[in-house]
Formats: sequence, C-alpha cells, structure tokens
Amino acid sequence: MNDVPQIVKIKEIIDETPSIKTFVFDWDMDKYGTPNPGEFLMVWNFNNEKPMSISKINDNELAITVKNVGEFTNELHQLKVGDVLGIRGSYGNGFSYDLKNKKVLAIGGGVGMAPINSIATALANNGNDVDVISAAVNGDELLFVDSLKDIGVNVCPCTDDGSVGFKGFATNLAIELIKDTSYDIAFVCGPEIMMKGVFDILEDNEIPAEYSMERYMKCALGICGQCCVDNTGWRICVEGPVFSNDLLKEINEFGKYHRDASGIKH
Amino acid sequence: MNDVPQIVKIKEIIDETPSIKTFVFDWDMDKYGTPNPGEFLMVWNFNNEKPMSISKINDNELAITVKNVGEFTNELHQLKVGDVLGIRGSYGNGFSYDLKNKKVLAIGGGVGMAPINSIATALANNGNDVDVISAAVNGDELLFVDSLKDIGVNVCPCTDDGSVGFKGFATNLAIELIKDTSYDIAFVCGPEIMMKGVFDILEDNEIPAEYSMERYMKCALGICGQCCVDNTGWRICVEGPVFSNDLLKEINEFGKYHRDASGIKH
Amino acid sequence: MLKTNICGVNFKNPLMLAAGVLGSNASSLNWVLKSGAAGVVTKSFSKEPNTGYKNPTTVGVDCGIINAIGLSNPGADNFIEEIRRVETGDDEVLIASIYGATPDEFSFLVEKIQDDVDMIELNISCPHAMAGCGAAIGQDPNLTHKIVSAAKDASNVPIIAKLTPNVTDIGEIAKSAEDAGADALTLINSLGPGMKINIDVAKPVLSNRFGGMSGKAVKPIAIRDVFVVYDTVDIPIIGVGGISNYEDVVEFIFAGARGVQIGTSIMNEGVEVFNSINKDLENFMKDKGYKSIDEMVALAHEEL
Amino acid sequence: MLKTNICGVNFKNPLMLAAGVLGSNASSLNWVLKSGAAGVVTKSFSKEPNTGYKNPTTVGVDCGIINAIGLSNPGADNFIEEIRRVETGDDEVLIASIYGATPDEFSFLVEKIQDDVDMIELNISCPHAMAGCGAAIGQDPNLTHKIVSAAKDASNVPIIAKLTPNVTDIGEIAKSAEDAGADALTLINSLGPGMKINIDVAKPVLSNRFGGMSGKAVKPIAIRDVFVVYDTVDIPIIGVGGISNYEDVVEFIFAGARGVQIGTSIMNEGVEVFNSINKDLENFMKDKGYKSIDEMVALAHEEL
Repeated sequence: MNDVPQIVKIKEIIDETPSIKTFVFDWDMDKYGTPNPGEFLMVWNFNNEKPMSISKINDNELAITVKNVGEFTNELHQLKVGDVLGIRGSYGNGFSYDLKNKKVLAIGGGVGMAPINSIATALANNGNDVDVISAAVNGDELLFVDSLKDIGVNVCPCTDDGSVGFKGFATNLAIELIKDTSYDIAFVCGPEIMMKGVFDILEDNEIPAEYSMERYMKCALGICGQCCVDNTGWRICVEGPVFSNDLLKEINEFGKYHRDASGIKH
Repeated sequence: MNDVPQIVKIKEIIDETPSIKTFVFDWDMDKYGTPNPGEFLMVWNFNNEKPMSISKINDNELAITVKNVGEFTNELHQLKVGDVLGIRGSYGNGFSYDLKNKKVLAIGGGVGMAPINSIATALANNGNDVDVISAAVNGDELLFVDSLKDIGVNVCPCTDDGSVGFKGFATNLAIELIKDTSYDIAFVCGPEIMMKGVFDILEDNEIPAEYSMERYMKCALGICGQCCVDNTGWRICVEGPVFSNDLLKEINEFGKYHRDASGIKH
Repeated sequence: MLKTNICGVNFKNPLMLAAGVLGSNASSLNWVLKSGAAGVVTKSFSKEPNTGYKNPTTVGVDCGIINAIGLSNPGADNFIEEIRRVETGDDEVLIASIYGATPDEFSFLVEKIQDDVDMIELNISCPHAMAGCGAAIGQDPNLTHKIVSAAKDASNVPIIAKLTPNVTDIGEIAKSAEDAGADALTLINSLGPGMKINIDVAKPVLSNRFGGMSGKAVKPIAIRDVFVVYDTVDIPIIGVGGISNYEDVVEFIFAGARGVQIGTSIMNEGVEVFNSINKDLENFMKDKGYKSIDEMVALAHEEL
Repeated sequence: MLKTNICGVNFKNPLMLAAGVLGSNASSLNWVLKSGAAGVVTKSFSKEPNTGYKNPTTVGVDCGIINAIGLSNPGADNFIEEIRRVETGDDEVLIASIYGATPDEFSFLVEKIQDDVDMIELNISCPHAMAGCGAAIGQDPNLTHKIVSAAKDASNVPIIAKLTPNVTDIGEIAKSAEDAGADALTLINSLGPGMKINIDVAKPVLSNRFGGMSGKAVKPIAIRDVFVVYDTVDIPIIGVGGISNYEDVVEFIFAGARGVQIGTSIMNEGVEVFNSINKDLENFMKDKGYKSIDEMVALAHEEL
C-alpha cells in the first residue's frame, strides 16, 4: 500500500548548497513501485508531512533535495544519517521519461532543479541530447551542475548575480539557447513566476514543454480537493504535478494565484 | 468472493427417485472457481441455508442432489425450473480426484450417492477402474445407476429389500466385492452408521479410504466452530468434509454422536 | 430512467458528490458535474476561515482510508465566491455543506448561502471536528434538534441533516432531526473515528491521531443505518459510505435511499466513476425490468 | 520474551482465541491451545440452551464478514462438560464467556463455572443478541455497572468485561465497568451491526438481517477504542478486532493492550495463525530491541 507511510532510514545526506540538502534512502521498488521522474513523495517527519519532488532514482534508492525555507524543511535539515522518515508514494503524473533521440532543454530554478535532475538524468541515460539550465541566485546555490555534467549533460549554470555562469534569470538564458538550438521538448520546474516567464518564451517559440506545478497539498490521494486548480478543477496530486504546455494553458490560475491551507486565494 | 451467495437460476430439475431431485444450474468457474468432487456448497433458498454436496461437475455447470427429508429440503423440492437459489462456495476438503490407473471402490448410501457420483465420474473419466455400490432402501430410490454405467463405471446396485440388485446393506455387498477384488482405494458417503460399518470392513481389509462426513453447519467458513468434531477439534467445513481413514480414526465421535444447532450432543 | 426526487428537488440521476471530497473550489465541483454527478455537495464551510489539521491528515487502512483533514475552508465570505461559480444544468443540484458550533452560526450560514444553492446539508457529524462542531452536535439528540431547527427556520431551501453512525442509536438522532424539520437525511458520515499506529516508530500516523474511516470497509454499516432509519422516519434518505460501483448504489437504494453520495472511491476510480456507474445502473435496471429509481427504493424491506 | 500478565494472570504470550470462534467444544479449544494461543475464550454460553438464528448467519463483506450466529450454545449444564475437558498447560489460560439478561443470570453462571476456568469474560456486547442480552447491556452505562457488579460479587476469578464499539462514548462504558469492579476489559466486540443486501433478489442475506462486522475492516476502530480507553481506565485491556499478523498485534499493544484476541482471521489463516504470529512477533521484538511485552504497552501514547 503506497497510501501508508513506510519508515526509511536516511543513509546519506549531501550538503548541496548552504541552504539545500539531499537526503538519500533505500526504497524497495518491488514492494512500493518504481517512481518515474517528476513524481513526488509525501514526507513525514513525525511532526508534519509535505510533498517533495524526487531528485534521484537509483536501484532501490531514492533521494529528495530540500531547501530550508520554513519550519518543516528546517526540521528536515536537522536530521542526521541514520535518522528515519515516513515516506508514502510515489504519487502524481510525472514527466515523459521514455523519449529517445531528442534534443531536450531542461530548466530548473533553485530547488526546482530536484525533479529536473531526475528527468535530465533519465533522458541523458536514454540517449537524448540534454541541455540543462540550472538557475540560482548565486553560484553557491547552484544545484547538480557537476553530477549532471558527469553523465554527459550539457549544463548551463545561470545566476542572478553572475557569480557563476550566465548572469541573469533562467528566462534570459533560455532565450539565448533557443536562438541557436532547435529543441524538441522542454522540461521546467521552479518558482511559478519563473515558470510563467519560461512558458511564454517556449510558447512563442512553439517548443512543447512539460511543467511541474506546486500547490498546497493534504491527502495526495486525489480526494481532499485542496490542490485543485482553476478552471479545470484538476488535482495537482493526480492529474499533476506535471502538465504539458497544452494542458497548462487551461489552468488559468497558473502564474496568477494559489490557495492556502484554508483555501483562501493569494 | 465465494463467501457471498451468488444467485443462480435452476436450469433443469431431474426427478431421480420419488424422494430425491437433482437441481442443475450454471456456475462461472472462472469467477467462482472449479469445485472438486467431495466439496460442498451452501445453498440459500431465501428462507434458510444448508450445506449440500455437489453431485455433478460439468463445464460451467453444477448440480446438487437433494432428498426431501425436512422443512428445508421440502422447500427445495417445491422449486421449478427458472427459480433462483443463492449459492456460495465451494467449500471444504474434497476427495482425491487426481488418481490414475487405480482399482477404485466407491460406496454411496441413499443420497450419499451425490458426492460419490461426482468422484466416481471424475475417476472413471481419468482412466481408473471404478466399482460403485449404489445402495438404497429399494429399487425406486437407487441413484445414478444408469448414468454411471453409461460412462463405463461398474455399478452394483444394492437394496435393503432386494427389489433391485444385491439384497442387503452396502456393508454386506462390500464384503462380497472385497473378497474377489483387490481395491487400491475406496470412497464412502452415506448415513454415518453405514459409513461406520464400511469403515470397519475396509480397515480389516487394509483398504485405504476417504469418507465424507456431515455435521450441523452455520458459517461454512471455518470460524463459527459449530461443526468441530471430537477429539481433534477439526472443522467439517474446512478440514472435512472428506477425511482419509487415517484421519477418521482420530475423530472419535464418528459413528457415535453429533452436536445439534445449540451444540448439544445426540 | 435514472431520475430521482429528494424532498421536491429533481436529480437527473441518484449520484452526488459527497461533502469533503474535491469540493473546495468551483472548478472541481464543475468537473464532477460534467462527469455525470446529478448533484454536488461542497466541502463543509464555516463562518471564519479554518486551516484544518496539520498533516498527515489521511492514511490508508484495509479497504478504506481514515482522515482528519479538520474541516479546512476559506470561510463563508470567500467560499460564497466559489459557490457562485458552480454551473448546474437541468436537474443538477448544488448543495452547500455548512458547519458551526451554535444555532446562530448555522442560521447565519444558511441566510448567507441559501440564495446561491439548491439545498443545504448540515454537517453535524464530522468525527474529527473541533470542540462543539460536527459529531459533538450529531451525537446528542437535543443539540441535533436545536441546530436543525435553527437552520430550518432560517432557510427557504430544503435542509438535509447529515448524521454520524458513531452513536448508540442512530434512529433516535434521525427522529430528532426529522422532528426539528429536516427535509432529508444523509447517512452516514465517516465511521469511528479510527486510528492507525505506525509500528516502526510507535506513533499515530495522523496528526490528529484519530480520523473518520471511509471507503468500502464502512459500507455494511452505512447500509444497515439507512435500512434502520428508513423504518424510523418519513423523510427521504441519501445514502453514503463505501460506494464504488452500481451494485453498491443498488444496495443503498434497496435499503431505502432515494439518492447516494460518492466520495472516497474517487481516489481509485477517478471522477469518471459517476458516468460509469450511471451507465451500469441503467443496464442493471433494464436487465431487471425496473422502470424508475422510485420503484426500487426500500425493496429489501419487503417480506418474502 | 512474549510473556504477558493481565490482572495477575500469566499468559505465555499475548495471543488468545476470541469468543465465538471455534469455541463451541473442548476439542477445538485444545487444538487452538496446541497451535500456540496462550489463552482461549469459549463461545458465549447462557443458562439455557440456545439454537441461535436460522442460516444464513454469516456473509462476506469487503475486508471482513458480518455474522449473526445468535449466541447458539448448549446451555450451562452441557457446556460445563466441554469446559472441563479443556487442557491448559503452564501459563495457558482458559476463559469462559458468559451471557444473560439479568444480574441474577450472570451471578448464576459465574458461580456455576468459576471453579473450572481461570477467568470469566462477560459478553455484554454482542450486537445481534436477543432482547436484553449482549449490547443491550453494554450500550447502557447503568446496566453495565449492574451486570459487572453482580458478576464480580459472585466471582473468585478475574472478571473481564467485553465492550461494544457501537456506542456514542466507549470511555463512559469502560469507566462504568471499571467502577463496577471489572478486572480487565476486552475491546471490541463486532462492529455496527452491518448489513448485506443481495441485489439480484433485493433481500438481506442474513436471516437476522443485521450482523456484527469483524475482520480487517474493523481494526482502525478497535485500535482507536483501545487507545482512548487506555487513557480512561486503570485496568488492563485486551485488544481484539481485525488481527491477522504480528504487525496488527504490535499496533494493539502500542495502543495500550496487554493481550490480544484473534478470531475472524482464522478463516483465511487457519489455526496456525497463532504459532506464526508468535514467531514473527518475537523476531520483531528482537529486531527492535524490545525485551518484554510490558515495555511495549501503550508506547504510541508517548509524546515525541
């Protein structure tokens, strides 16, 4: 049953950046299924439970990559190797991972690089030609640049302050890359304002793309309705979190507002 | 789920004897499983529910053969073709039906011929050499003599009054047959006093045998405990109704007493 | 053929979305209506916004789930904007589910919402509500009477009381609700509550520890409660609890329900469950020669 | 390692056979003891013989069964002969389950049986008992008090009250039983009752129409009831409801039970379930470093 938390022991903690850590744990794929890139887990630290993207999918091993942005993620950052977490899932509709011989652009902003890492890895290993824009506020916060390079991905770092790689936003770099290269498909995850910017650019250039959305989530099972979006009513936890550009067009709250735990729009 | 009654329509009713009818109905073996000879069904006529031996096992078709002995069986005898029954099962541990090239003696007393018909049919069709003693009070009450002959079974009718076949009890005829033939195995069902007599004869002659027992039954699922026997505690509905001679030896109430609906011994 | 009528309100078929499931915004309610439901019940809302409980709020159990979402909702002022965006067609019914702790709160909510909905369902039965709300009312016949009376007095649309199975005698509560003027009853809210303890860490999974059980596991209890209450009251009953196929719907109707609500099975079956059940139900009725839902209601009460 | 103690009575492990399952005769009780149970509860018996309900008395539902056997038993005079043939070894416990409608009946049965058993469990919770018996008592705190007091006064062996979950507040009933002198509580008897209607014939399947639900489906409710009652009373609790493996046993112990009873799962697992769970439970305890059942009791109550 993947609707019951399974207790896993943290076997490795990687300090990715000053604010981001990766937690690696064993996952019995035979028993609980093999997640696809873009799917997410519900992570329970015995105080609260939140959805987290899967950043790495290895043999019977998974990782989540977590930015310390609030009470829950701060609690996760206090964990040590050997500590346990409750994990249920995986859930949701992921990225198209079974492409072959495609020219791929993958764009991750900040900790949005987590699912981008898993899809870029899968696609590169599957013989696709993958360019990744890894965007962050500065060089210290860049994610997965070296490890993606190691498997043959063309990684283009991009920082707001220009401390490493391209100086500017992911949108600016995307425009540059698109000028020179004809991409078959793009994969995008990051702050919604960034995704909206990227969406407009990719639409203008008629590049099909898949976007990983985030909304406040409770059950993750497709019934509580907390993560449903306007105007389609789709559930981020079931029909999402990944939507193709054609579907995303119908989500007219995208880039505009979201609902909080009580359902109030912001 | 075979613990929920399935509604079946009676497609054929055969007047076997003045007091015995056979009811034939379709049974979806893919969905509800294929019963083995010796297993039983719980039959619900929407007023009461009782265990009944399966007398015929055809392709997606079953039959029960019922003697009119009381309120419930009398109600069954009032049914017409097209009427419905609720059937759950099959239940219990049946006869050894997968024998080959054996010399078999099957003994059925009265309506005890019901499960004997299904095991004798299966064994004859499987290439065994089968002798059947079909015993009844008189010739009118004999069961399955012609139909078993038709498939190559050597049927030896046996009546208390000698009106047809051997005159005397099944025990008497069994002694006669055993004198001339070396049987590998025997199958027995009938009134317990008859089975006890047969048991003693077969034990004396060291012929392994399987006996189909009957006890008051409620759930048929192995939990209510109503059909448990002394001294082993075995459940007639799960460990039985068929027991080998070796196991039957341990049931020391066999041939002596049984318990009624309240549990009082008789 | 599938039409039903519940206290004067026409439904194009007997299927509704249950309260608390996909009912937090107009978009998802519209999606469910497009998927074949004849009625939708909103998520229960209160006067003020409520964030509900901390996660985990839901966990799987055998043949079901237990949940303690905690009645999260954006409050009446915000939620009424959602409700106004729900688009019902012919014989499609919008039902607001409301909760509170006092007769005044219920009156306030009824007055606030009644012009925008077809019916109002009173949640006096949530097994994981905060002090004074939910089952705290529906487990007491006198409180039930007070709250239902207050809502009924304030209302010009039919009032449905949704009852909890977690009482010694559900017939007594049903009678109180009927006496207080309820136009219909919904049976049952989630069961228990129940609890799931993770044995590796020796801790309750839900942050609220206890949560209402729903799904296939609760159906036998719901069927029995509908059957018993049908013999106790004269107002129509809406059945809910563990429905995932047409056979379940028929079982509820035979027990005495004039309509049914579907919730937890959307988890496994998706919102397509409504269209799919309607199709199967119609085939069943044709096979058996039933001409209307009406003639099927309470058939299991007839003697042989 | 598996030993437990319930109100002074030693059990070689926490597993018992639940009342009403395979408990109608000494032979099956002995078989269960040989299969690894530390304790066996007899089928409930009364002063006079009782044939119970007409069949069908049991039907399958999702993740469980519902039954209304109807407390069939041969009456005290006959049943005492069975009880005397039960053979318990070291730290094996024979528990008689008795039922009746009045304090006098309970006193009579206690006096009749107490010399032949180690403990007596009062069935004041059967959800399908005839007038005045079973849940008719256990759904009323005053009747519960009267019956438990009568049994306790008459008894020189520990008295266990088995409670029904089908009440508004099980804590209230548990407190009544404790106040009346119960030495331990068994939680829970079967749930509901529930009902199954066959839709092809539009008829209830059980002859009694309603029956208590048992099996995996009821476990979350039982766990919650044990957890809540643990915080309400000081006497030990025996947990029962939906146990089919060691994980279920641990969940009950963490909720607050000092022992557990197993019934319905024998349907699928056979009587071997006792030995098999004992083995798995011992492995679990070794893995986790638990040295005794005692230290595991109620662990899920501890704060983080």
